[in-house]
Amino acid sequence: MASSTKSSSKSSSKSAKSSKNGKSGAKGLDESDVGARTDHLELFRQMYLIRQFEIACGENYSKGLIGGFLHLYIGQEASGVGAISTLRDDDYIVSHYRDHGHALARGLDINRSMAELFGRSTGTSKGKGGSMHLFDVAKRFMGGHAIVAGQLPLAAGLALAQQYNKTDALTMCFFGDGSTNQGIYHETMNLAAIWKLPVLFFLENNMYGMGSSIERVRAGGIDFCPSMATYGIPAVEVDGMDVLAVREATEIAVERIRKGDGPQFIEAKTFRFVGHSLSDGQKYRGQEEVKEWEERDPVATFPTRLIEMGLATADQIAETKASVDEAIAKAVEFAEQSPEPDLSEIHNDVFA
Amino acid sequence: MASSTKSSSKSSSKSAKSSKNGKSGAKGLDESDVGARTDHLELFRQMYLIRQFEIACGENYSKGLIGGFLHLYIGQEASGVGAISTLRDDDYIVSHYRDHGHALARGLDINRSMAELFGRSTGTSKGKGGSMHLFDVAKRFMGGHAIVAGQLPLAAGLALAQQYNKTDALTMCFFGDGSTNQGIYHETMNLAAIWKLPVLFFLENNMYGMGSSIERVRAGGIDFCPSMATYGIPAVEVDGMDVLAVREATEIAVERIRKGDGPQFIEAKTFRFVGHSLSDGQKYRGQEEVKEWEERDPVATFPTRLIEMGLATADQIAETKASVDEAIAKAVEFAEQSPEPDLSEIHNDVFA
Amino acid sequence: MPEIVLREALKRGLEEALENDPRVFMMGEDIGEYGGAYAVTDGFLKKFGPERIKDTPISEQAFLGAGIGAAAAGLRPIVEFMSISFSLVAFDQIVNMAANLRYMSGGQISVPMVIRAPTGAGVQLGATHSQSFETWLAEVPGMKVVCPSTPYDALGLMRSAIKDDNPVLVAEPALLYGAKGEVPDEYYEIEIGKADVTREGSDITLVSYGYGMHPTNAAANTLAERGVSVEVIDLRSLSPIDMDALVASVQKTNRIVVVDTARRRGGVMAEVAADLQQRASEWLDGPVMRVGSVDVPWPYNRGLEQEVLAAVADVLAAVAEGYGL
Amino acid sequence: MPEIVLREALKRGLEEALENDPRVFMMGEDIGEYGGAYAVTDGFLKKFGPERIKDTPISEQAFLGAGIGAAAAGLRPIVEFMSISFSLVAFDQIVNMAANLRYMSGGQISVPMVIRAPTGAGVQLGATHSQSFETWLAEVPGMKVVCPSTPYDALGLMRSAIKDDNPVLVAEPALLYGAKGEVPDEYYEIEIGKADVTREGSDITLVSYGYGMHPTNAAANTLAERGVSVEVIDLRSLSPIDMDALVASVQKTNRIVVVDTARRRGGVMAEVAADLQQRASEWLDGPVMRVGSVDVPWPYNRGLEQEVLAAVADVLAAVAEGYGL
Ligand SMILES: Cc1ncc(C[n+]2csc(CCOP(=O)(O)OP(=O)(O)O)c2C)c(N)n1
Ligand SMILES: Cc1ncc(C[n+]2csc(CCOP(=O)(O)OP(=O)(O)O)c2C)c(N)n1
Ligand SMILES: [Mg+2]
Ligand SMILES: [Mg+2]
Repeated sequence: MASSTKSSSKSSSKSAKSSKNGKSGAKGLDESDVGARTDHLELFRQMYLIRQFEIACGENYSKGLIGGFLHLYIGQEASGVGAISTLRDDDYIVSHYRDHGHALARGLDINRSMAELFGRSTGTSKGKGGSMHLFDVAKRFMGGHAIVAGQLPLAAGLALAQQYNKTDALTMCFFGDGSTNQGIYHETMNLAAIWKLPVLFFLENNMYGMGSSIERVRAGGIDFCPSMATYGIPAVEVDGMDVLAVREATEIAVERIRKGDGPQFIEAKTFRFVGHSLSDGQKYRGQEEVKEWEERDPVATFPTRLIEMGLATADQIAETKASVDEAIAKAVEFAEQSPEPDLSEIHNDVFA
Repeated sequence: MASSTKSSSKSSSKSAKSSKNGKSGAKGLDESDVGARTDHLELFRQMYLIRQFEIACGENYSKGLIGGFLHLYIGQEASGVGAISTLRDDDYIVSHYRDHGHALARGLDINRSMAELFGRSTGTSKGKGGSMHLFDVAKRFMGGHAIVAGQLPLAAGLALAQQYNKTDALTMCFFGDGSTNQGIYHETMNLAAIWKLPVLFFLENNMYGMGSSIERVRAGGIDFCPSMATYGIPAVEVDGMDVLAVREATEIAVERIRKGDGPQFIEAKTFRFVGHSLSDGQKYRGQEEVKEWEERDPVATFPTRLIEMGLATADQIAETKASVDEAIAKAVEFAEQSPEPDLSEIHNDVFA
Repeated sequence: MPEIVLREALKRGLEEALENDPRVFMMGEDIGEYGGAYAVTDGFLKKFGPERIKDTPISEQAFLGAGIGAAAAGLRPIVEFMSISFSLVAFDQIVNMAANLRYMSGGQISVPMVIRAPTGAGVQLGATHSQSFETWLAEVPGMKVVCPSTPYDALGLMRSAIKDDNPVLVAEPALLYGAKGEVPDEYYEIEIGKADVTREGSDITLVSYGYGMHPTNAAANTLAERGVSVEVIDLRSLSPIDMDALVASVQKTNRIVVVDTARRRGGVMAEVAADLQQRASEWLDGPVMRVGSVDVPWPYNRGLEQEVLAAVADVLAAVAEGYGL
Repeated sequence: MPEIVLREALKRGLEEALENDPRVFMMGEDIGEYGGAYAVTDGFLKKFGPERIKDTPISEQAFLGAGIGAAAAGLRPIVEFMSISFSLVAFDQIVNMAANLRYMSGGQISVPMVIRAPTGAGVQLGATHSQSFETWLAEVPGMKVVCPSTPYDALGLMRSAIKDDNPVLVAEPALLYGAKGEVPDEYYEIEIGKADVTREGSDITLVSYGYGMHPTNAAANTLAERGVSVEVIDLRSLSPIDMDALVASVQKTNRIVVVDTARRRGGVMAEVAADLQQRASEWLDGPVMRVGSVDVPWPYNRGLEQEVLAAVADVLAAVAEGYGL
């Protein structure tokens, strides 16, 4: 796949190098530096963590321990993990209601994240936000937003503050294909472009917005990069099932933003293997289509690739899985055993 | 000017001809057929009428006889007149708050239009709408809308009805450059495109949205046609100071729509010689820029061209002007002498 | 009488209109291939085809606005918001276009459009998805707003809404789609603007609508057990509000409690209380007691959400506080 | 004390903040090169530069939303709508983001943003441009809303709004930009949530805010001439509303009329009336009389518009009807 080849070590180190020319506050992008440039096994760990977390969520939703709407990230793990692995601690992340993957890739505590879904007082939002509204401001993870495309100007505004404060930090904003049909998306693109805001617009094109294939509801078809010409925003498409390709493309965009080039746009072609939410019967698409994409499941295929590339051993993979499984089990336990919020909590956090 | 050459009689008659292949209900586009294809002197008459109407409005606004905001169309006459001259009686027109020109080109009664601005009971909206809200449903002139870009989906909906009813009528929608920064504009473009609605999006790019030059507030710069690629909507730019060029370009677009090709987009480059509204001090632009455009004033230059082309005599021009001047004077008189609406009118027209 | 759920009642009303009036068509997100977020339009695409059951992009401003245009041209669109919470992005179109067009045009334009949307809290959707913006739209001149609490009302009101020549919002309580009730096979309509005295009594009047009827009816039952003769009124229509029916009831009972499961502050019941205490002051033995949900954003946690939601205990407390019953 | 117009008072408050706090910046349509639609920001671009005085595209959703983001990141944006009527296209951002973010995040995020907008009818702008959506925003938990009626209040409230850590809407009555009043050179603030007893009296209380203070004060003068001792209260803050001040006044006067030049139905004064009749029922000698503009879209014609607008005659009529004074 063309996009995978982009992630050769040659171009990686090149982008790493030019990144070091940045401001002194910027961390270097060394392969061994987990947190800045996460290593390969860590990428797998995160994808697997997200997958198992989502599976556990689904189970507990069925048990009635999680309420509201539940939108799982299953199938899209490579996209968020690859993208977020390129960020610094002082960068902001903004997500939509399908936010678990982004939150976990950002390193949100899995116990507290699970507790939030269970609505417990130990949750990231003390149980007030739920699945669609994960927040961790200490980690600069600015939510979890449930009005389609409503999070885009928030990201622009965070980026505006970063620019106003003359930092080289940036804001990464996730959104889905369907959200591009909201007017606010276009308003935000234009605003970010004319003000050269340090924002990375990261489109996760999973081909459907709920039951609507993007082909059916978008005049411009399934490819979004060409439309960015209208805003003069550099745009690149990447294979969202390939975590290394995503990381590679994102690194380049991130670097450009830190240099002051203004907003960048990445379209990751990806797929959710499951329904839009847990109440979706998926009448609108055939199981063949799902199967085809499942063959490229990043969580299933990446270990083989790692082993082939000599970047991890089968044992390491197995160990990683085992420790993640244990952590997820503990997270569920933590959530289940956490107290419900006190009823007086309803009055807190309305005003600062 | 390149666009002017397009309006040669050769291509004119060509478009006229193919139009005759349309549905039987459609009027032919014969040069002599005022109403369908308005003749040249009539085009001048309309432009001059609008100019004089606007001048009279300005005067009466200063006298306090017209209230609210007053947005004049002075300088843009060629655009609206050329575009609307191509329409049939069963086509709809939708406009924004700078609507006098469009209304008059559509043939709204000038007495009742002036009376509306005076807020009188004889006005097109019985004095309830005012300058920004001219309506004449019998003439399928569907307003006058004062929320920037708010009129766009209305036009799409009218076109939807035309399509639903299986007619070959269309809806022409006017809007300004600044309005393209409203999200609803993009939503409507996409909707019209995926549903192939019979709507002609007519952008009057007068280079400014109030005090904001479009260059400053739009990432895509001053030319809009390229951006239509996103929606797959055929787009053409035309010299909005040249009434024949506008008519020519519009005829082609209209014909395509009647054939079922879906939405079309025309960008007329034009200019308002006056402020945004009568309270605008125009601090944001130099008078040189205004002067340069004024040299191409359609109302001033078109008569010379007509005489040179042998399409009208100086006498005819003079007669036309005299009769328009008289009509405007009468319209002001009519408006002034019309009664104020009865105070009980406040309760009417809230519900059907 | 056969019993059906409220979802079915709505469905019947829509289906009928689609069958009988070629001007009627529907638009909304995922109403077609997906079958509707709450399955109200399930099967419609197959039955009526894509020209009349229009799946839209996630572009509430554009498709609601297109509905207005189509209505202005003489069609009778039925436009669905997946949630009333999402109507907010299209509020300008509703308020400034749908509701104002007739007036601004001096009566030249009608907008015979129905807007449908699930409304209300109670299913743990959190702050952005649990709101009740029908209370705002009910304040807009030119709009009509109805909100059914039973399958019978849902069908009767939907029929009237579709026949009305004005923009009508049908706010559908999300918690009630599965609520059962009797619906006759014979044709009937329910007049918009008329409240329904669902229970007659002489000691106190309880007023509510939509999902609020549930705690209200429960409170009435409890009070009845205590020997209090309770009159219960379902507003059915939030605009216009049938104030005459409320005044008439207060003339009889001299006591009234108004109940809303939307937030207490502002909204329909503030208007009802403010108006009623002025109009019926000579008959009232006490203040118009107002019950509503707590004035905070909707929390996700189930316990917190239930704590915020107005409930039967709140109604009984208001009855006790206001009238010692 | 020096006299200035309300526009100047706002300008002073904004200028001060821009000078003293580098986190403060402004965004809005034509606030820079054009100088502001109502000239409030005239000269600011030159003085503070384009990084702090940001002219925006006509994209209310995006720039209001960007203000929220900037505020969440610790800046203190002041965002202008050219008219409160245009806030409607950005309502989702205000309600679902600005007001909800703190709650949804469990208290992690603050949104210290000021939204400024001219509001109200009276200058013949017609149905779409004359509305008063501050009455809706005042119902949203998490939002604060103030509305000054004098230059003194405008400056004092603007200072508090900018210092507040929550989203605060400053609704500026468009009819009052040129209204004169005394403003001291010494620094002062006006606490948000506190009403102002602008005139003390013992027979009846009149309550209003913003432009409504004009017919209210005129009515008070007329009543005073007739020998009635009138207490007048300016709410100043529409959220929170200082109900305690109103209750205290009613305890003294036992009579109250509430006045709004926004539409009568719903809104701030419906809430005030509904709440007050419940809280102060034992002290009230009659109903809370409510005066507001007629519930129709705003007409363009001057005579019609004035007929719709609540005026001194309406206030006097309500006083007479409710209390025979
Ligand atoms: C304004 C608005 N309209 C509708 C919805 C309901 N809704 C929630 S998610 C969704 C689909 C969004 O699709 P996409 O942006 O592609 O993201 P994905 O779910 O595929 O990740 C819809 C229609 C909403 N939340 N907000
Ligand atoms: C939503 C909204 N925002 C702002 C305004 C105020 N406003 C009225 S006209 C205008 C400029 C529009 O410019 P453009 O679309 O280019 O049209 P033009 O006036 O040049 O014909 C603005 C900002 C409005 N009416 N509606
Ligand atoms: Mg999608
Ligand atoms: Mg313009």
